[in-house]
Amino acid sequence: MSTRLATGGRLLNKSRTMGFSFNGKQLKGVEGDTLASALLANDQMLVGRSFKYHRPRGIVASGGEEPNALVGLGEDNKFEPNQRVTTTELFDGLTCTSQNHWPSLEFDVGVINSKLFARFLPAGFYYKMFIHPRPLWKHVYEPFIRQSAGLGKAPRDRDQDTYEHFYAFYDVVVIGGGVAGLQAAKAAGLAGAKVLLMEQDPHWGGRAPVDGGTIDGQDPQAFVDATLSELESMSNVTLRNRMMGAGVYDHGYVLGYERVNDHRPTAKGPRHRLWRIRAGQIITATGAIERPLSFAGNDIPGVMLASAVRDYVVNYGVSIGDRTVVVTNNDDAYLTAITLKEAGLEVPVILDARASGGGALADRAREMGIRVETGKGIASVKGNKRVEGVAICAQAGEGAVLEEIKCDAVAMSGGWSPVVHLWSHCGGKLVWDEAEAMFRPDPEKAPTGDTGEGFVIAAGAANGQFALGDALTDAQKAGEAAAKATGHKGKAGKAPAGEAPAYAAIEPVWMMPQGANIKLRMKAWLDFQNDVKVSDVQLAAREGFESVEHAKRYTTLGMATDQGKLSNINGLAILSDALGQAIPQTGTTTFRPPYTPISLSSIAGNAIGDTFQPIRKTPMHDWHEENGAHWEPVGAWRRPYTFQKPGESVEDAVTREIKQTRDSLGLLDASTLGKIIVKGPDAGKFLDMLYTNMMSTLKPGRCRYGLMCGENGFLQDDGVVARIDEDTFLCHTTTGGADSIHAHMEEWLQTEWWDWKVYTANVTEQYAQIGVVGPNSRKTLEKLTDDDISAEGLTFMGWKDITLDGIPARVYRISFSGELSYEISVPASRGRALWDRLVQAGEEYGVTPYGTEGLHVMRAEKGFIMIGDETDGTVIPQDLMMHWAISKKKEDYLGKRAQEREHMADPNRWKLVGLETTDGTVLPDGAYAVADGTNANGQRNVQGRVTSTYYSPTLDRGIAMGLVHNGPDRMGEVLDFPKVDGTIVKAKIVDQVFFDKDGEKQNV
Amino acid sequence: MSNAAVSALNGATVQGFARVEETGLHGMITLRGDLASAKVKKAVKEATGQDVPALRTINTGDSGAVAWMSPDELLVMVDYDQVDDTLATIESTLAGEHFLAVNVSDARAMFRVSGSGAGVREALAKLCPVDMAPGEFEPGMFRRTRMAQIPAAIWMPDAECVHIVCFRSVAEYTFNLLRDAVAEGGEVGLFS
Amino acid sequence: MLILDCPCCGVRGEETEFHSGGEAHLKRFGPGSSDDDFHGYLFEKVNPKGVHFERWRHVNGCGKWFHAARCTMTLEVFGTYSAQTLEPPQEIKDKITAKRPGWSWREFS
Amino acid sequence: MKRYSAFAVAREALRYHMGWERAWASPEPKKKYDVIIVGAGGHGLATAYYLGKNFGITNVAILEKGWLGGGNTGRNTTIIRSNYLQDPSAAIYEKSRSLYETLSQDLNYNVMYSPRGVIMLAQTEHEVRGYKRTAHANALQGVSTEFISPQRVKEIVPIINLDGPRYPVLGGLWQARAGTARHDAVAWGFARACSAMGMDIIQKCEVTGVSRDGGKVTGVTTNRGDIACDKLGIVVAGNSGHLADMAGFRLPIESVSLQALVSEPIKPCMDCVVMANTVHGYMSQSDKGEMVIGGGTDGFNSYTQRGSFHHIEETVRALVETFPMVARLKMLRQWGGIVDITGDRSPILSKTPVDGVFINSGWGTGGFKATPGSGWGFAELIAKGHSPLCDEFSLTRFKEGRFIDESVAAGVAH
Repeated sequence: MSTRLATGGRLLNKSRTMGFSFNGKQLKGVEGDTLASALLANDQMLVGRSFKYHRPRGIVASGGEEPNALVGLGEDNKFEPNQRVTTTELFDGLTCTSQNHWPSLEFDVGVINSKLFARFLPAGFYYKMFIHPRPLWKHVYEPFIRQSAGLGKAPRDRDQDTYEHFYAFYDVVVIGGGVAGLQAAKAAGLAGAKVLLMEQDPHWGGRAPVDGGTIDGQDPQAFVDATLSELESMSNVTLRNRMMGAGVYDHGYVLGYERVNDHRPTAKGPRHRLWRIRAGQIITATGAIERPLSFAGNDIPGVMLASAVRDYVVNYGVSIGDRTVVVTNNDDAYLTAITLKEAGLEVPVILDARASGGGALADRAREMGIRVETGKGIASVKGNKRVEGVAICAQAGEGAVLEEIKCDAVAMSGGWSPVVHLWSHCGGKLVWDEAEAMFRPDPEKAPTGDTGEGFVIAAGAANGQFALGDALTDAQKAGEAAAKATGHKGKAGKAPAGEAPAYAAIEPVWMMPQGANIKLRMKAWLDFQNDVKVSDVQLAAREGFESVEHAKRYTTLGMATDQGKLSNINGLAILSDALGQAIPQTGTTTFRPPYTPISLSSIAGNAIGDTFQPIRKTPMHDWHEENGAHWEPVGAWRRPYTFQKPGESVEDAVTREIKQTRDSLGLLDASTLGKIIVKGPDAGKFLDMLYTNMMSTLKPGRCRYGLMCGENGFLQDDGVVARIDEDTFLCHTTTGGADSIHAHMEEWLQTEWWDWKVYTANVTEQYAQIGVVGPNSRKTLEKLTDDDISAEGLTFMGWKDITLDGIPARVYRISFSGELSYEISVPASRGRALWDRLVQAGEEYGVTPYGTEGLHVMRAEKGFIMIGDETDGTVIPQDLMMHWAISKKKEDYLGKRAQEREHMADPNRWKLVGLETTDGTVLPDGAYAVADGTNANGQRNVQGRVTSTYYSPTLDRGIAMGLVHNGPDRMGEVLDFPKVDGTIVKAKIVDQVFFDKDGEKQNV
Repeated sequence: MSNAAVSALNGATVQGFARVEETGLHGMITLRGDLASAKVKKAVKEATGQDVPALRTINTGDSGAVAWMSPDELLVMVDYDQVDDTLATIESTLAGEHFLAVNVSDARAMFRVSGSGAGVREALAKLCPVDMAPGEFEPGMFRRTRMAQIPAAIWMPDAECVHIVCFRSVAEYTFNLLRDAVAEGGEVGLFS
Repeated sequence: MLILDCPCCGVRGEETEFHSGGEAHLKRFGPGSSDDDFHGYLFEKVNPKGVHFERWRHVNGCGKWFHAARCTMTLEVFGTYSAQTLEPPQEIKDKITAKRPGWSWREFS
Repeated sequence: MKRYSAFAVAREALRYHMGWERAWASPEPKKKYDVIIVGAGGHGLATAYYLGKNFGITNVAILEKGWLGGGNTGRNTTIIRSNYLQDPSAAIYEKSRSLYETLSQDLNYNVMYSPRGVIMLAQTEHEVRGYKRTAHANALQGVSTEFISPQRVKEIVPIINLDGPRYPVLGGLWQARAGTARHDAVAWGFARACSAMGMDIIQKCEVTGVSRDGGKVTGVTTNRGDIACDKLGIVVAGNSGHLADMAGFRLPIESVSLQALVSEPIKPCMDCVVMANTVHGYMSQSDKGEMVIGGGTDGFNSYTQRGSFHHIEETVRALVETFPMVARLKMLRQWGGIVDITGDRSPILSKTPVDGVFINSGWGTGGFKATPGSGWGFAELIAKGHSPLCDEFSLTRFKEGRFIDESVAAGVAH
């Protein structure tokens, strides 16, 4: 059983115990524990179930590479599925539950997948089964598969924690706070570079303090402490722990995932902070990960990476078992045996697959009285939910059992793989190192940045430099190179001397024993979480899934939450062997960010709730809010759709607003309309190119409605242009168009007609704009001003600067409703004041503020088009019968050439008409008019469609506009508009102006 | 019922590890023209008492400030009730030139984040992709950039304070961003 | 996540300050031009694998348009320059030649 | 070809699965083929499959520079729907969807077509009108969709947040028979079937040139020698411009990087696909339990299969707002693929200026759903010179101003 030792635990503060619960069981750990070490200290080795076969799963690793030990952490709005116990710091009151089993962790029904059906469920079985009968896939098979897959429970509540981003800029970013990272940061810092050193764990120093050796004659911990304090004293160096280098992106962009409060969930401040760092050079000192060995039963709880076994003893004072069999193909695992022995634990045997055996450490082990068997391996592991023993065999053979040894733990080491993820994210290439049996970064093929030069340097074990001394020298070199590359040439000092026992050469062992028969291969796990075994990869190869990507996708090897940190190399070695080709020929799958999973919340940052997206508000927004506004999002703006009175339906409110406006007086907040000043000697010429009609002839003091097209010919925007003086125009755009049209103008001025003398300014928000509309609009305004705005004093399509109750205002006499109407423009900061004044002044006329829907209906009653309704990006002004707004005199305007193209010049296009249902009802939104027959694809032919359709309170009937094939030539014809349910609505083609055809209402 | 001018948030404030306040109405004029021309220099001088600022800088004084917006654009800042006179001055000085001067006082909202130098730098570094480190961003500089999801301009009148100008319609969004950025417990401890 | 140097205001900004405007050095064809010329102007893209010339606007900054010479395979930026020109500056063309000998893009090389 | 079935699996199990044959052969290229398809992605393989199945043309080679299905086929978010507005789009996507219904049986390969339904959320009045218009169009196009109420949306997607502070959900366009499929399986299933018909799938074979005699294609040069053909079909999303360049014509196409991401797997919590176009996010849950999330495209041309991080941020932001429960999930993996964007964002299935060369490209961000339909139509185009499914998607439409613009309904993303 695993337990807490009396001695050891360099990272612990044993004086502070912490209570936590696992599956409801109350347990105790101490400060400094990870959840993993605390669970092991309580003999909780079994922590989960595998993905496919629901096999019992125990902790195999001590870091971010852990594939098995995932739990549901916390409760309610703090619940987080798939939390890795090896990287979860223990805190007082932590609660967690194991995953992917039913009814319980100890007894999981799903395990029958393994017991009975495992051999019937090889890699890719689901591609070959469940094909017939067809409906069963969706309704029976898939639900079953989905239910048994999926690991952690889905959270239910909204996250209550906060998150944020942070932008930082450094010459050199060092990722990994082991001795190599520390040395690299020191070198770069001394040379004068601005350095950030980040470490994902709470503590610094990485493996060195566990693995031993000496640095400049001292214990590695001493070097770590000394270097840390030195770095802390350097003003140009920033140290950050609990921060993982999550991803490396183009042009030196690095994501730093800082887990600010995961270890103290009640503290103030953000839970995670996502650093978006721009680095001149990046040093990946991310260390290496130990590989498992592939022998039968290597997935049984109690089988663990040798280095992890060592970590738990040294860092956390936890023993995995009393009797630990060590199995290896390299010298490193001997350290584990020695450490265990020194801790007073039994190591019945070290199985060294190498015939030649190990080096200095092996001798040391023997001296300590540990039995060492060379050329031997494990045929199979005994036990089910916990290791009970191992059967030994010759590595060279097929697995004939030589001896069985009782043990409760197995420490395995298949060699080490440099952590090359961050090197590879942005295109760094790898080389296969035959001697060390590993892929390591190819220094010739580093990822390149905006200058075309490499911007990532791997250092230490991450660069394949495993020996302590080599790692430190390599790190020094990396630090100097990074500093130099960022223009810092100061003295970088020199690397300290690292001393550690020399290792004998590793011998690659991809399968144990080498000739393992199929029964053993079907029990030799590669991917512990996804249940991918040696036999599965071999099957994939046999079936022609020869590309490493095919094999990965077919078997799901490396697609689990650990992204194959333990399984990938073993898997592609097995694949290469099956294909009879060298490993580098097979190559690796692509490494993608993040290095280990990061919370979606940290990516969203603080863009949540009222900071999710900006909401633009007009100066009158609060009044609308207080007066029953039913809001409609328009672009980033909020505009009142209508103002509901208590007990009033939305439809009734709209009807009331329209009636009241047409009968007497309405107010519209038109502040969101775009307002762009265009000034200069060439302003007229410029606007003539922008608009389809002639603007240069407009007289100062007058307004003109205009249309704008893109180079594609399609109608883009419309609005009223006012000429302020000889060389100044004010262009009104649609609400949505304000920014895009201003950008459109600047684009043409800057990139095509840069010699034209024109300046523009977007003054949309400088003004609050209020539409005063209806028969009593003039009377109302006259109460507030002495200026002459009479029929003669301010004629239709004219504008004038006046004073309204002391507020300087510009009045445009224009109408989008057909009523006598004025648009008043005042400084935004006076908008609310004027609005209040108008509401007050209009009281005697029963003034009614109205919203966007009233606006839309009234313009439709008058047959005015609306950008976005009558237009949809495929409509040209000619379709809308607006030839009057297309200048014949002009040689050119944006879109003119496009409109000459065959299809657009075709006389037989769908054109704008009015539509009246024969029974007075309202035509459904977006309905199409059908024609006889079907097209080549069997689709019903159509001859038109509804573009706007409303109930008209003024006419008390449905009115609509639409685009109909040759519509204007077919007045009076009745068309069929099928509803979605197939029933037909009949509508007659009529003139699009439904109300006050002669425009008498505004002509007063 | 007064009809006095009101700024977007009417001087709202919030206190975290730094203080955020909307600073009310300010006179602002967008001036576009040939920044190298003697007449523009003269106009700016007469309007604000300042010289035309160098690339991405701001010149400040008692009678006004002027910031470099783009190669052909300046932002002239004076007291809110001064703006019409200032505009008139500019118009008359530049009479006959090709230029554009327009009052944008009401189209903008202005914020002030103050506290420790480290605090205000950190708050802004949470929102803008700009190096806010001492030495990289200093008083006198003027930077237009992205603040979360909106465009904004920032500068430091002194080492303990940052000013932010954004569009009036998004004043509330900006305020909320800054509220979150200065929330207690969010100190990064980088620039201190 | 690109970094670009805005030649108009000197900011070395990250991509999110900028807006990409597609292919640069387009020659506008208006009324009277042939269908092929107009089609080429509006639709046919070089879309090269390698050296590319494109338009950018410093939208969250000085608001100016400029041109960039960039490699679409490596995202290397050879240089940025004024939008008020009909062809890339010689020094940028030389720089590209040094790094991508034999390059050509439309009529430029 | 040995048939796949539960019985076959059981039979093989007793032999420890040693008896399975190769899913597809890997032959050496012949000197000449009737038709060469460049690109062994889903569309290319489907084209070959229907050339054989519908027109008996089996002397076909499919050339792939990498590994089959390794392009966008293996990188997309596996959404299948046909609720398109414009007739030509609705026709080819619905043809495709209907082929998916029976594809597992046709190919004797379980592609896991899961008609779990797709909702496109309407979050503005403009979107409401746009989707109602689409529903009307679909009814006449034989595509079964309906516009549903917010309450109905909530019933179908319990985890959705109907009234986010920013955009309320005003309804949705619901296509019940839309859904997802296993993307790799689609490529593998077609490949296995093509191989069984005697077609040559040649991987790691990169086309380096297109040989012509006057205006007519005669073959291709590759890193594995010259191969002659009568007809050449180019189906190389992400490299279309490059191949067209070799063949001597230019396309109205720009190549950009499109990103996607998946979360860690969780137990089933969402049994349909939701697309929220106003806030730019869409999400579904894979059979493995991962939340599959589609991101945005870069604004600039790129041939790197990476993208800029702020698009991931924008998408995740939208989904955390729309589905608050995902907040504490973690991003497991993000990736990018290169997509071809045309002048009207609709595909090109067309003859080309070079006699005998046909191009299938420009699927933008929405190609996977079209895989079988695209193959069906493109095969007909190659075999007969025209196809009702393809005719509207001709290269010449841009010159004529005859756009097929889908964004008009409500800025619908694919």
